[in-house]
Amino acid sequence: MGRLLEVEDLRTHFFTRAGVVRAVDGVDFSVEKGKTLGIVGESGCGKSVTALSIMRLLPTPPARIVSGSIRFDGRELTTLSERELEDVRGREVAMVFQDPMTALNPTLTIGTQIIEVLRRHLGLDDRTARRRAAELLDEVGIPRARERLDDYPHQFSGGMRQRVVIAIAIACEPRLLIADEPTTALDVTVQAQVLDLLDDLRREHEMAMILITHNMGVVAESADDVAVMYAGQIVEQAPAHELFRRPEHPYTEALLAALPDLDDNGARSRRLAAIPGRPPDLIDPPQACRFAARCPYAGCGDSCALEPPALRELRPDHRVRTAHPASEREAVTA
Amino acid sequence: MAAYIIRRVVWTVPVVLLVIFMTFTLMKQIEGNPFRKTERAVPAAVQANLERKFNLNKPWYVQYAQYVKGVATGDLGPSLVLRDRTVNDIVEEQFPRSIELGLLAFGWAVLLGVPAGVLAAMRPNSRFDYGSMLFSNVGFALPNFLVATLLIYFVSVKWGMLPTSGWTTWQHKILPSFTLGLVPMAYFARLVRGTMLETLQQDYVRTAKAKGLRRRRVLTVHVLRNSLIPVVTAAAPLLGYIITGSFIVENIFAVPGIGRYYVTAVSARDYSVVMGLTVLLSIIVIAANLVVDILYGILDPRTREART
Amino acid sequence: MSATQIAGRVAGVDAGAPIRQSSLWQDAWRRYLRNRGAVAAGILFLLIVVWCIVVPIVSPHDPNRIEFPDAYQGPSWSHPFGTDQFGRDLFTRAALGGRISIGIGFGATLAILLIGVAYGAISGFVGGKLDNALMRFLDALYGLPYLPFAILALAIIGTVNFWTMVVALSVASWFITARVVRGQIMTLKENDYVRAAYAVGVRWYMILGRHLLPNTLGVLVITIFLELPGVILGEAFLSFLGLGINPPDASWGSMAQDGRDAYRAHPHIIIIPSLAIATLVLCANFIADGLRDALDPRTKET
Amino acid sequence: MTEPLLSVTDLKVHFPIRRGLLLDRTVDHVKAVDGVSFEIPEGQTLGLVGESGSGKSTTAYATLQLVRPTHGSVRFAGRELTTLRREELRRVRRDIQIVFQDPYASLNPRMTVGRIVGEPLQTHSVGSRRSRRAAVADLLELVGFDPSYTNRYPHEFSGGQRQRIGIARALALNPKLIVCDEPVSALDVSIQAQILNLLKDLQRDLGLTYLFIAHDLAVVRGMSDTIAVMHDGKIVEQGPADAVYTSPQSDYTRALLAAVPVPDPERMRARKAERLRLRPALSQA
Amino acid sequence: MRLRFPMLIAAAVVVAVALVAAGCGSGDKKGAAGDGGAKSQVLKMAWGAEPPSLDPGLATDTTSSNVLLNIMDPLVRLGDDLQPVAALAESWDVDGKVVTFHLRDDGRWTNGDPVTAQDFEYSWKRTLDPKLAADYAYQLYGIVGAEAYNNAKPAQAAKLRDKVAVKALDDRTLRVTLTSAQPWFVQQMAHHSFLAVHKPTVEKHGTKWTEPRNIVTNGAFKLAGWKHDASITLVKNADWRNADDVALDRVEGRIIVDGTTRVQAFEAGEVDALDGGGLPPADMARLKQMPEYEKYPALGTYYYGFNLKNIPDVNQRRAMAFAIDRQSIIDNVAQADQIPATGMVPQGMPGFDVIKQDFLPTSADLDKAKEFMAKAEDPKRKITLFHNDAPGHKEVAVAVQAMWKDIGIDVTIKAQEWAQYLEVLGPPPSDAVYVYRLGWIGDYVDPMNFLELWTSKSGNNNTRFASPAYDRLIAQARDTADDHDRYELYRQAEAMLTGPQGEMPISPIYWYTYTNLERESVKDTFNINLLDQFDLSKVVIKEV
Repeated sequence: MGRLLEVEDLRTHFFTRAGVVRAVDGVDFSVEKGKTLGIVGESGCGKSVTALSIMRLLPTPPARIVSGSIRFDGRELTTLSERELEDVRGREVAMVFQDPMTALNPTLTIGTQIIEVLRRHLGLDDRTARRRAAELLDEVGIPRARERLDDYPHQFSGGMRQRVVIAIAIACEPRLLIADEPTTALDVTVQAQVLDLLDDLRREHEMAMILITHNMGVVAESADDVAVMYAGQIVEQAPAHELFRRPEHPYTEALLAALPDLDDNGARSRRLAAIPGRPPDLIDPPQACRFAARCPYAGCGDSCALEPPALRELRPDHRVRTAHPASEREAVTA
Repeated sequence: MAAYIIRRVVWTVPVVLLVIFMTFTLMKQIEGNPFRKTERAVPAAVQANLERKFNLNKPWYVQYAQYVKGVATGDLGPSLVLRDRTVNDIVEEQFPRSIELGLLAFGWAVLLGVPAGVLAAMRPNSRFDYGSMLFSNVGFALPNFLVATLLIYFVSVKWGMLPTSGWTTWQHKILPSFTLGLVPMAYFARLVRGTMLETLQQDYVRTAKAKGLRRRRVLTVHVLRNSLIPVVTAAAPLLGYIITGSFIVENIFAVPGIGRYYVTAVSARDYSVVMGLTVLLSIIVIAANLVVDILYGILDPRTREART
Repeated sequence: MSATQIAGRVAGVDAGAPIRQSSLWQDAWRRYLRNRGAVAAGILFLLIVVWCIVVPIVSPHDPNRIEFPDAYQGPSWSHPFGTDQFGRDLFTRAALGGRISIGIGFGATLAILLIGVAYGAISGFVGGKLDNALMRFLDALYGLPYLPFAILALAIIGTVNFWTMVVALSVASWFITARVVRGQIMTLKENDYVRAAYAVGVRWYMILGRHLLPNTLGVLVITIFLELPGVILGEAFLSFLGLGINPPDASWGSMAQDGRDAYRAHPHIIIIPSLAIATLVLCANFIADGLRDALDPRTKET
Repeated sequence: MTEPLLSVTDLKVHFPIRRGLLLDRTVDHVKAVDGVSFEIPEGQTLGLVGESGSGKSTTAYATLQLVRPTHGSVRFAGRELTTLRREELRRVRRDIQIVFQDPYASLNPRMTVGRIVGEPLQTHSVGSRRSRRAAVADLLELVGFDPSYTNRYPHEFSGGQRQRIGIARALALNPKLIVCDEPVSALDVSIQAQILNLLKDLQRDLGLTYLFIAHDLAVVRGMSDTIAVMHDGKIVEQGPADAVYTSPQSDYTRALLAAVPVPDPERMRARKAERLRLRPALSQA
Repeated sequence: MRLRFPMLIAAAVVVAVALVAAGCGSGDKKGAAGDGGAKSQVLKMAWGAEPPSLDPGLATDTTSSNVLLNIMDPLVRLGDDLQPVAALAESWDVDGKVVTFHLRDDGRWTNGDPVTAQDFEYSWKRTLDPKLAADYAYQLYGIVGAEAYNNAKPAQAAKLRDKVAVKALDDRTLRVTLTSAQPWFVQQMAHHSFLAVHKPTVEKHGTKWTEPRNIVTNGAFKLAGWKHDASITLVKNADWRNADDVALDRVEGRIIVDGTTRVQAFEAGEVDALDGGGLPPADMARLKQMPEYEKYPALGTYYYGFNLKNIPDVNQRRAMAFAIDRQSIIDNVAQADQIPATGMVPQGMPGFDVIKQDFLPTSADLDKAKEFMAKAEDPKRKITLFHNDAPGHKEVAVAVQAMWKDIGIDVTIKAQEWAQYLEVLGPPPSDAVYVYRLGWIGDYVDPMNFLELWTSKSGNNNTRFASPAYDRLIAQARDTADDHDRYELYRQAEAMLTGPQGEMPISPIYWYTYTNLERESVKDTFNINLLDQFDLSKVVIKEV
């Protein structure tokens, strides 16, 4: 099994008048062929910026990739010209965005919006492209696909629109699909259907997928591997079952603990384990561990309050960026 | 959509009646005798004859009713000052020239203003951006009587490139239409730049880029098309501006259009001409608004259903 | 037990300190200051206003004194802008004209705002059938060219002076402002803080005065500078048509009119007031743009 | 048995669809809320869940009389609210308050925190200006702020902090009932837990009654004594919280529950199977 | 892609340049045609206004009048000395109040019909018809029965029509009976109101008979084209009685209202002559230096009138009249070589030498003015000066304002647009008016036209000056056929206005001149007479 995408020490900064916002500040991960990597984190942690950096879709200025490399199937994406990138986008790597209400051009029929990508990358003629577009709509589960090609986005419900966006994304059978909060704007029942659809499509087309979300449940449902981001960095990365069963980073633990449990019978009488404080300011992040201020284990004079902990591999495939991983803590306290 | 159009068209009737009534009332408030044009006093007999001839001796409501009836049958009445002509004559002969002038001015605005706005938006904060915005701001700010005067002096009198005034050949039409077009040109440039910058931020533009579409297609199909919708919306009020705002331009360039009649007719107390032109302008502006609404519906499908 | 009687915090949760510290106006001001063009325009605008106020007071020249021997002088040290056909100092007269042009400009703009805000606020706030009727009426007037109406208004009033010019220029120009305010009020009405105020039992006029109108302030400030150019140019056009204010007072428009016929021999007489108008309008445009960028919450800080 | 603090019976809110060729006439209605009944005993929480467009928020507004219901009765502390005149309603409003979803739109950006929290007191002329100022300080302290922040403006605060300000405002008049309309759905998980805890603490200490509206089923469960599930303007299932979650009666509730992703890959697998089984029910609903 | 939009702009620029270049080429051609046009005998001229009507009965303004007098043949034209010269009438007899015109036999309408005395009878009665409601019907009021008919109720109109004392005795004899002697009546025939219209044409086409496609005329030129507000084209009428003496083949007239634009068109070589409608005063200093500049004396007086109710003291009025520096106003403000006016009757008027007063100074006499001011009882020191907002008046007002300041009078200037202005002036004038400005251009060549304004019943007397003695003088003059006797009466009347003992209800400022721009090629033959008329049949385009 080969690595389709390798991201190394990616740093994307925003150069604003207020200062340099280190939105993504040293991110490493890789995606294997046909697998799903879930990137999870709270708002402002840099997960979307990471995705847009891979696609090189961030507005420059103010954003700039200051260092790091993004290799897709051996090709370095960070140095490609805009024209070369245009051949990668939509063809090799495709993207699904968060808000299906705004991701489609309101003044063009969805047929046009699917056909244009087919014609662009596959060079299909109009008729073939139209037939293929209908097939795609059918594939993502839109009934009466052929007739609906001439409809405008506003004539679709939110869930249906997200299916259209997905149809566009998979139109050229890309090898990597980046889904940036694809279900956040959707109702929970629709979310389930869209996630199932993405999963089916990934399997069918043997795509790899990066699933970006703030919802732990969504990652748990769909991802093979999970990376937890905090303040522009990956703080923990592991296979999904491993991460949820044995979270190591205090932040991951706290996040899971703060979630109300759907199946908890005594929940009414219990308080949730809230995480005190707020994430740090990314213009001037602390020198030390970025979670230290909120971390219950960071003691005074502790090394992690002074220098940043490195991302280290605790177990095979389980990496964590903290001085106090759960397994080591238990050993000490127990 | 069809129902919406019918509804709007039918609604113009009370609106036009209102405009007629307002203008009628306003005109009645103005002091002055339309029949005294020179120092020479008008003898009472002559005055009485004139008032009888033009029905000014009747009560105001009779005059109003007659006028409305006239408008309904397409008769805007006789001019009180230009004795050989009716308001219909004036409109039929002069109005097309004003429309032509207005459309040419609009043409300049679109031809130069829109590309300037587009280019400025594509390279925001570049020198070109600053330059074109400065140019359009200056074009907006300079009073057009100065522009007209300077253009005539340099282009016509000094360099002899174009005729000074008049409206016969296409050469005559360049300077007046350009002068009149400056303000809408500036307006378009600024508007297009603004909407385009906004459109560039839209999610669907990012989607289009993520699809790997060529930059050209992203800009023309996704950005420009959507950016131009507000331009269409702005066109209707501009039309009103262009047609009436033209009276200084028409005067300076001796364009035999209708704009300058408005001013002269008000000062000459030529009631029927003022009313006729006001009614006409209202209808045009209302019609232009309607056309823009329909165009808007065509360009932006979201609004279509809202208007059934 | 009353909520306020409980001393101390419930469960000891600390909500933390504010994440930033500044008022909205301070923020806007800072954003405005970053816009170099707008700042330059603002300074120039102020300079012009100061010039108009100060110069006639300190000038050695009586702006209305006729000295035919000095007629039609070009710019010089003693007359930086030259003189007009009566030998009057144009540097001083331009400042006087500026007082009137700018005065009429602001006067009419404020009148436009007053009418527009009253009309728009009532329409937007009351809503329903009244809103419908008011908006239909506005539709009738909307897009009607305002200069002809200004001319009609002047003809009806009969005399031309500062105040009648203000009336004439505002009488047909408030439609856009009314629409903008109505739109704002309609949008603001949907905000939860307005619902919250209703839920608390705040009376309608307090909701309008405390929650709705103050939030249109930003838009209104922008509107002032958007309307100002139109009004100033409108005044210039009316003056150019000979409908301006009476001599020996002058506005920039009437000075330009004086200069047009003589432009061949003495171009400075038309160019100076025209440039003054253009500069002021230009400044107002840049200021309006700057204010819009500074006050519009949609503009992200980059 | 004492009367519940709030009882809503057969509540309907219909919005007219007006259109016509020349003049508008009402051709149809959007039945946003269509016959909803529930009651909340004093000191308890009713959780109202449903997907977007199910009529949750309209129910909340109609309960508060921010939207006048088309039909039905809302009885609060023994008084019928739907027939009250404006002035009487103003007095009743002291006892019913609301906390909104969007922490950005719910606070007037031109008012200081002190004025926002103090406005209810001022409106009802509670106490002197001075005592009001003290009360505002106490309220801020109550929700976890240093009272010195009264002169700050809302935009200086984060989303979670703003939500606390909104809660302080709701508490100002010492109400009996607070309608929480999606109070945490705009917040991050870590902040969401803080707010939920605060609401729980306040209920415990002040004896508040909540109508708690949310789309997140897990959040509602942790907050509520009873649960009502809304769908298309109607309540499809209502009962004690644990009962609704452990043995849902309606297919819609079951499908809804199955759709929720949980942060545990093991449990997820079981839910997926359930989800597939229930999908027909959902598309029918 | 990056190139696309710049290219669009470039394209636009290229198009614009091409347009300009093309325009340049044709502009040159035009200039050439203008210079070498001598042989072609086509006159290009600018008219100052759109003629409101080319119906002789309805026309009231100079432009219409000048077009009409070139396409129609009057009974009488005015010679250089303003004496009547035979035109369509070959002779006339004056017998007290009865005037008989004898028409030529070769007068022809452009459709071939002969021009007859009946045409005149019809036309004049038509002008007096209350239903036509002609503004200038009163020009004919000197004829017995004319005023009564014009005043008639519809029921009596037909009866009164027959009582109008104008009668075609045969095809070529027209007899008119006047209400009084009116020695100027024959000269009055040169006014356009007395032109004949072609009855069948008028009756067939109604108000549209003046359109070029309908009109039938009888003058030296035919109306070949009239694009409203744009152009008027006249072509030589080859069938006219005197056609052999007419040099011009065509007159291509453009209507240019704005004075500066007119001058620009002239300077750009687009027109060869202006119509004397006035050059922009502010530009006069420059225009006067041009070789094409030409000026003509006019029968017209520019004056300031006093509202006697507001300025009742004659000494104050005298002071004000003395303080006005007429020469300075002419030199520095009006600038068109006008003549300082010391009386109401303008220089150039027959009898001027008898009538003229030289009490008023041509330059300011401040000492005298202050003397008068000192004698004034309760002088008004804050006064309002009204003027209408046409070009030039404001400047005069500003100058006078400064001059009166020297004798301690503060003047507020009020400008009003014309229609309103006339309402304010009355008569009687509004109480707001202290001083107003007006001008008077003669309709016919007799001082009566200027002096009867100040009779107490005159509709043009806006001063509240009312003197029975003055009224008697004017009435007497009206019946005095002998020129010398009449001039003496006029002298007395003028003295009552502006003489040393005069009431000074007005302060004349200057007597008008007509200024014009004419190319060298027509400068000798294009002439404007005292009544602002020009005769195109005399114009010849020479080579220069």
